[in-house]
Amino acid sequence: MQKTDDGQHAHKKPPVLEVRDLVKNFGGLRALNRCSLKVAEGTITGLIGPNGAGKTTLFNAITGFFQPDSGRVLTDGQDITSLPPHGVFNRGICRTFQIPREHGTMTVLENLMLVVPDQAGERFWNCWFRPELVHRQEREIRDRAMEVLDFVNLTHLADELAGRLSGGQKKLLELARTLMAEPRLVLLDEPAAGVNRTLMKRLSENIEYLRRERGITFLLIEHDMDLVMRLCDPVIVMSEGRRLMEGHPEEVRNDPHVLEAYLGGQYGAA
Amino acid sequence: MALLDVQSVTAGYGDTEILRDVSMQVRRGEMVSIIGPNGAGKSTLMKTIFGLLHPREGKVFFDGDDISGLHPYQIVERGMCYVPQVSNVFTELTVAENLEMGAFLAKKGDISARKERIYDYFPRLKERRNQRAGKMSGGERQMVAMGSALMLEPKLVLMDEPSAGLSPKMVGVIFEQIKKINDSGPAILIVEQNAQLSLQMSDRGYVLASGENRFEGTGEELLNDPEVGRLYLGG
Amino acid sequence: MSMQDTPDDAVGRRHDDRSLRERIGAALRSRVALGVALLLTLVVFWILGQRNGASLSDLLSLTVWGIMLGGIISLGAIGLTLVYGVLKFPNFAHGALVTLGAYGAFTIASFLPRGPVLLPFSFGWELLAAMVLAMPAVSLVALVVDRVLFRPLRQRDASLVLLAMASLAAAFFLRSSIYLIWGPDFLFYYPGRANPALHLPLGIRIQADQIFVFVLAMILVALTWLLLERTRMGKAMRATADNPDLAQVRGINTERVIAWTWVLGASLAAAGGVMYGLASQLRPEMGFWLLLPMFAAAIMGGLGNPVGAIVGAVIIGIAQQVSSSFINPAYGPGVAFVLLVIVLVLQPQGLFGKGGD
Amino acid sequence: QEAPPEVPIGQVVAFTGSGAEYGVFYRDAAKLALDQINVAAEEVFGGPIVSRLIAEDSNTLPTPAIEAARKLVEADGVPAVIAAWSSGVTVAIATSVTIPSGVLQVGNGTTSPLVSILPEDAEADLLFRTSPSDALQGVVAADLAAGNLIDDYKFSTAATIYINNPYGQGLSNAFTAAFEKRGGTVLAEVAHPEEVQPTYRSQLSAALKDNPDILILPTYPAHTAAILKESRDIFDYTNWQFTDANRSSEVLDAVGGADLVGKLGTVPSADPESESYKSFAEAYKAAYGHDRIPPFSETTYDAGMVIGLALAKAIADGITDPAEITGRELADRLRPIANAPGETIIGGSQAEITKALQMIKDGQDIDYVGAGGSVDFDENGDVKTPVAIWQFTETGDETINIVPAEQIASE
Amino acid sequence: MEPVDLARASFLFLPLVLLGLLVFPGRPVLRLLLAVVAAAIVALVLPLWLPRGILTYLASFSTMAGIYAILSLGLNSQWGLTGHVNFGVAGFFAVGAFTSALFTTKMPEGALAAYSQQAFGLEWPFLAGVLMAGIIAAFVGFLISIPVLRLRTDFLAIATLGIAEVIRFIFQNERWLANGPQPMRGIPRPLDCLFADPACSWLPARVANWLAPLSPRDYVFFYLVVVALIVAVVYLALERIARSPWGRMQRAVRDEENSAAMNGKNVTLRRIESFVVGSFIMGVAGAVYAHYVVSIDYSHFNPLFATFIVWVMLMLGGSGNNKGAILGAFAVWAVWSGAAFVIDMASPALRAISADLPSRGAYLRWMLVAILLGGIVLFRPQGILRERKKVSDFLPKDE
Ligand SMILES: Nc1ncnc2c1ncn2[C@@H]1O[C@H](COP(=O)(O)OP(=O)(O)OP(=O)(O)O)[C@@H](O)[C@H]1O
Ligand SMILES: Nc1ncnc2c1ncn2[C@@H]1O[C@H](COP(=O)(O)OP(=O)(O)OP(=O)(O)O)[C@@H](O)[C@H]1O
Ligand SMILES: [Mg+2]
Ligand SMILES: [Mg+2]
Repeated sequence: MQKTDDGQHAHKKPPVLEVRDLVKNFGGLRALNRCSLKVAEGTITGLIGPNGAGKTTLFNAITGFFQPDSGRVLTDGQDITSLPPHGVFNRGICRTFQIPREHGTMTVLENLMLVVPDQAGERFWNCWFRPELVHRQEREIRDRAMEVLDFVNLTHLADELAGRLSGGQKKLLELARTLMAEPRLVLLDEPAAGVNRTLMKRLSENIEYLRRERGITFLLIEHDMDLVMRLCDPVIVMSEGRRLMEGHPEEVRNDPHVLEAYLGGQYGAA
Repeated sequence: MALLDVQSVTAGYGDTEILRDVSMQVRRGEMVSIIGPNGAGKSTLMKTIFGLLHPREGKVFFDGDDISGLHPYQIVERGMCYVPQVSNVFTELTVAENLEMGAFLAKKGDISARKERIYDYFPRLKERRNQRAGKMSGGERQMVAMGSALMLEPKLVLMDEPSAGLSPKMVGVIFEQIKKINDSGPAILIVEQNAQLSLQMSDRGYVLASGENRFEGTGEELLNDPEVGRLYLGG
Repeated sequence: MSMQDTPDDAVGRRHDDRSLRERIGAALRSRVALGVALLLTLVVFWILGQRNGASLSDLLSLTVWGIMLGGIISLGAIGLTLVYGVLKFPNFAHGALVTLGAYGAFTIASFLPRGPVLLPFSFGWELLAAMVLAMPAVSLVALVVDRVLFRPLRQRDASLVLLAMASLAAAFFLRSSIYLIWGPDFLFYYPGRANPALHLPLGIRIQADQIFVFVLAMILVALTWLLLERTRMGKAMRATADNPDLAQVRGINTERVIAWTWVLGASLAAAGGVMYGLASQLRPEMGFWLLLPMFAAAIMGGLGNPVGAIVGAVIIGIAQQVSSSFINPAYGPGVAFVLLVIVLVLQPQGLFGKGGD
Repeated sequence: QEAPPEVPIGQVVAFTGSGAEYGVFYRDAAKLALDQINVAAEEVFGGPIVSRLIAEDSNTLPTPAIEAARKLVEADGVPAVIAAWSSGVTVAIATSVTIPSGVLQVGNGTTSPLVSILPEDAEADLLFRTSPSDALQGVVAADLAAGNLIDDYKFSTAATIYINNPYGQGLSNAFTAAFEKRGGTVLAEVAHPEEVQPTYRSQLSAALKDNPDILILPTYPAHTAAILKESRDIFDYTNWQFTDANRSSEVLDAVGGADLVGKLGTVPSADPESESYKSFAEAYKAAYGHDRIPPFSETTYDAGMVIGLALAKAIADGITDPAEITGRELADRLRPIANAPGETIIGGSQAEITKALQMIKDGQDIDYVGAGGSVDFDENGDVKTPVAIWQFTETGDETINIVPAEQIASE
Repeated sequence: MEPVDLARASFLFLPLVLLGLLVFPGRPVLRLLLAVVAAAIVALVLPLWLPRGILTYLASFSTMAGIYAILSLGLNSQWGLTGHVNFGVAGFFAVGAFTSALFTTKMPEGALAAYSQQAFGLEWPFLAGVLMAGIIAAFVGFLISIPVLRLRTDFLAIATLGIAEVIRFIFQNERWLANGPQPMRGIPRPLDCLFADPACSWLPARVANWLAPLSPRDYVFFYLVVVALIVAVVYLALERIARSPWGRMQRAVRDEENSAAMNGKNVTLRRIESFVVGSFIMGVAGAVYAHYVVSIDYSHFNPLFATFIVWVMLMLGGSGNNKGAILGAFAVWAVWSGAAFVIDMASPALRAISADLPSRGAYLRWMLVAILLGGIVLFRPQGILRERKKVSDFLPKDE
């Protein structure tokens, strides 16, 4: 796959996401150690690194899940460090969880319909006094949800309780939910872990399509190197709570540090 | 005679039937892979073997005995261990305690020696041995789960997607360990989405789809079967 | 492409730009801070009491009595916290078990020969013997209730509220059984027997019985703690508490563990009931009324933690007693509750609970 | 002779909850009265006139008590209920059930002064009680403590620990007002909850802080017993003065005689030495085998008895249809049978009751004197009774002085 | 048919129509028709068929059950929708009751003032009192929710239980506020002049004549109408929002808070919102109760009869289901009240077992309640009516 190097471009406009010197300590453990990185608009940026490198923690800090001990998170140049999770979401940033967190007693369809922001019916008086508006929106939202379900191959499970999905299906649901939100930036935490490779291949094509056609930016944590190589550019490598390096997939793959810390023997040989 | 013999098992949750007439075997010392798309019923099969679900029809034999009605703790006593796909660590216990729980049935003496062995496999765990497992990263948890299952020296280990969430390097390490374990005696039944790798190492494999047994063969055969490749291996 | 960041600690510190509020919030959430805050509350209580004309020795006495009251609450609370910790639902029937223990020992003691008074206490050997015998009796009741009511629910993965409702049913059932068997009257173990207070330095007066209750509570806490930390059964209990499914997978017979948990919890409840009855009197609803402070203690201390239970109970006891020096004593239980909510807001897992930072 | 009409009588009583220890006693007391009425009626009218006593549980709480009263009044169709010992429950039943439904209610342990002037009852005149208002006892207790009644018994400072319900608070307040009027000082009035507590030390500590000369205890026996023990054992304080509810052999048993003998208390009406009380006690113990008689059992008996007598009078007046025996009819006959003029009927014994019924049938006036006092209803439906001074003895308690109703200052 | 019975029947009509609407299936118009006809028939037959006392009892029973239904609807909007385990129902119930009492009673004066104290007495009309009760209870709910809703569910249960006790302590101990431990009395019954003699002056003669045969004893028939209307309004309002985007959001927060937050829902606000809505409804229930029993005090708000019983009602009826909440209220109250009759009737049999068993009927009643509750939990854990499984009421059915 051919990628355009728009590094120049990124300097003019503030990056979609910028993380500056983020620090997060857990007791004595420094999970993020002045981590800084930028994600340019319209890219699918890969984030890789050994287990426990702090990737998920970084996501948590970006999305307001944890308050970082210090450092800043900016989107389009605006500070969102101390926003609560829903505030971050409202800035167009959406994420998935590494360990799926579905709404178990709601159906798959409801899980998706829920996500759409600013529904009139979310204010209960509208349900009493403006039912027509709510009716109209609900229909639109449902139709969208069905499209998204089709996209991730879960249509047949639309009315199943989300808690009853298999491990991999839950991961797909996580992905599907981000697509309901029409976000600018999607943070995906290991979307492929536990997902069948054939399906994942199709999904990655769709992600690429979303980037191209809708201009959604992706930041993607993944351990499946085939996927990363195929999909991501640039790739950021994290280790011990900080950014180790960043570059095109090929560069990263051949970097001796990365080989040593992350890829291990099998890719080293390749 | 096979160590584990699943004989046309039908099982499911509540009213829904997930597995239909599934049969499979694991022989002593063998490594067997199960692959298949999401929701195929792989985890359900593992749970059924391990007594967390009881088969509605069919039987499961282990080491010659019918174990279909037994409770998991009774099955553990017979020498089978299981690494579940999800919630596979005690989140409130420390890493070290998690490992000790793995050896709950073991005799007192050699626990610390076994723990050291696990620490050798996964040095990261030694560093974090006093951290609560719930606070570990996704991959680290996976190591804890594997580690605790290996604390007993079982005859058969069931592993549900052990490599999910692990870095490529760790995947390598884990599979190496699995191979090593397998070589040292125990049979292994493994469910993997990283099918390429696990089939390469396995003696035999099964393909499960929609709760039914679709293909069966040696690892080699399955890897080279074009249909299997297209449908399930992402080829 | 950029290379590794250059470490620069000075910059790092400058970038610690959390707002003051964030930092205060974080500081408040630490356990040490919470301990200090609780101590400060006590000091404030003392100051308020003194403003209201209580003398120093009054306040000291109130504090000591608070600790003793904590002893009574904690005996019930240890059992509660264990059952709560492992089975993960608020067991409203625990109060009934406490009552049952008290009444059971009463009946058992009436069959035993009455020995001499164990001075300086007000009771004789027969009460201790009756207490020890009441423990298995109450355990048996708890086991039956579990078998009939809770076990089927557990196997169905029932929700917390359903289990709580079931325990309410058990509480009503046991309570009406107690009414039926022993009648509605209040009873004393040793009617007419005095237990004059010991005069300790600083003008503190305290009954030997009270000290016995507190010491017994400490001993039982220590034993329970040892059991949880040091024995296989304790380990199995903690594992079951954490994740029952996984515990099974690891070869633990969770039903047996749960049965032992009931035995332990019910025995402690029985002991608590006897001591409560000794300190006060026997009433069919005595345990029901102690339920709230017991819950408050168990939760404040952190579920499943016996040491937490006794600390929580003592805090609640002190809060109830000392606060009476400056507000209407009727609000005592209320003060304890406000304290509980404050503790939980700052430290959602309780003082010694797991899962916090 | 045609059999007389039979009506059911209701009772709301605490079998469970914080007043549970009394329920059975009160039910039995009411039953004794109505059984005696029936025995007499067999003889006089040729058949029983009370079909049965329906006693419902109040749980010592108003919500279920109201429901119970509704059942009695609507479903069972009783014209009169005996209800309901504690004042809060009594008022709740009166305002929401009996008064709107035109049913007679006789309180058997209701002592709150509020009941006297309850505006809902001002016109209806359906709420009576056989237990006197606390206002009276409070005054006598204050007189006693202030040294106006007994030689060498005079205190200038006092404190109270009362049960935090209408009874306790009403009595404590009445005492305080009267005691201060007599020159004394009340150093503290401390409330304790209705539920029995593991310890009352904080209450005691607050009450005894300024070293009162005497501690007044308007509370129930279970609490009293626990408070006394702690007061003695921890505070070395035994200057207690009691009220009606404390007069219980259980208190004596629990605390032991050594510190109690000679301690004084007040109690409205019930003079255990009176003939009526004695014969009531004898009949009561014989009929139900109770070994003790808790406070207000005798007033419960009286409540049942005045209802029964009023019922007899209604029948004697010629009402033959049970449906016509309404609360109104009974209420209007309460004063005639209970108040002067008329021949005094000493309650308690079967013979007297039979005599009473005979006289009623013959159209003669009677004046019932109950086990708990003279039972003369005033315009509010209250009884004004003498207040007795009693003291604990080695084996129980005895009355040592009686303050006649006329001598009690009303304030 | 006598005029009394006819007049009583006229009051039964409306509650019966509402009941019919609740239970009959089918399209709205048909349902209304069916309900009206059925109600008319039943309203006419009941007075003929049942003795007057029994009918009055049933009316008063239904009134109380209706009040409980409001409570359990309020609880359902907290637990059924959002998963708040509020064990402090009694507290909000009390706040509502005392608020309405204070706003609608007359300040005691004269001799009464010595026995009856209260902070104020504004003599507002009934509906204003009810509204204030809701508002103040909602406000109290709001204040409490800020610290308390951050707790995990079971801790929330205990904390709210404690807070309800504190509220009860306040009403018990603060004499100036609402007469402390003494009953606060004189809470006006709305339109009770309807049944007085002479009836309200503003009443048209026809209506007055119609009501003339009724006595104050029949007031409960009118109050039943009031309660039925309030239940209906609350039910409709809640039903409208249960399967709406709002309800969906609330359930999402109940299920998995973190993920709801990541999906842009302001979790804290949402949780507070439903807690406040529930508190409002409980406050309204309190007001309705206060005007029904006329005098109240702290002891009316004991957890047993104002919290636990409501939970039992909701669990039995089916949590998450508003119809179930109402049904549960009636069923449990029927069991509690009916147990008294059962024990009454069974007493000969009991006597046969043991001579003094009938005299312990009260304890057996509790045992019966315990067995029933245990039975529900074991054999009917979802309640009589299950939670409705429907994505949204705002989507057409056929698609
Ligand atoms: N809540 C927590 N408390 C304490 N330590 C934590 C907590 N969360 C994470 N950690 C630690 O911080 C480190 C980084 O964790 P993180 O989850 O960010 O890793 P990761 O890069 O996502 O790894 P993986 O690829 O395995 O998911 C790990 O060592 C983990 O043990
Ligand atoms: N507890 C449950 N209750 C009801 N249905 C369930 C439950 N768990 C799983 N299922 C259903 O059973 C089917 C098989 O699930 P299973 O977990 O066995 O799949 P799997 O093959 O392991 O998939 P994956 O690769 O995604 O883990 C799925 O369709 C799922 O929806
Ligand atoms: Mg991670
Ligand atoms: Mg699986």
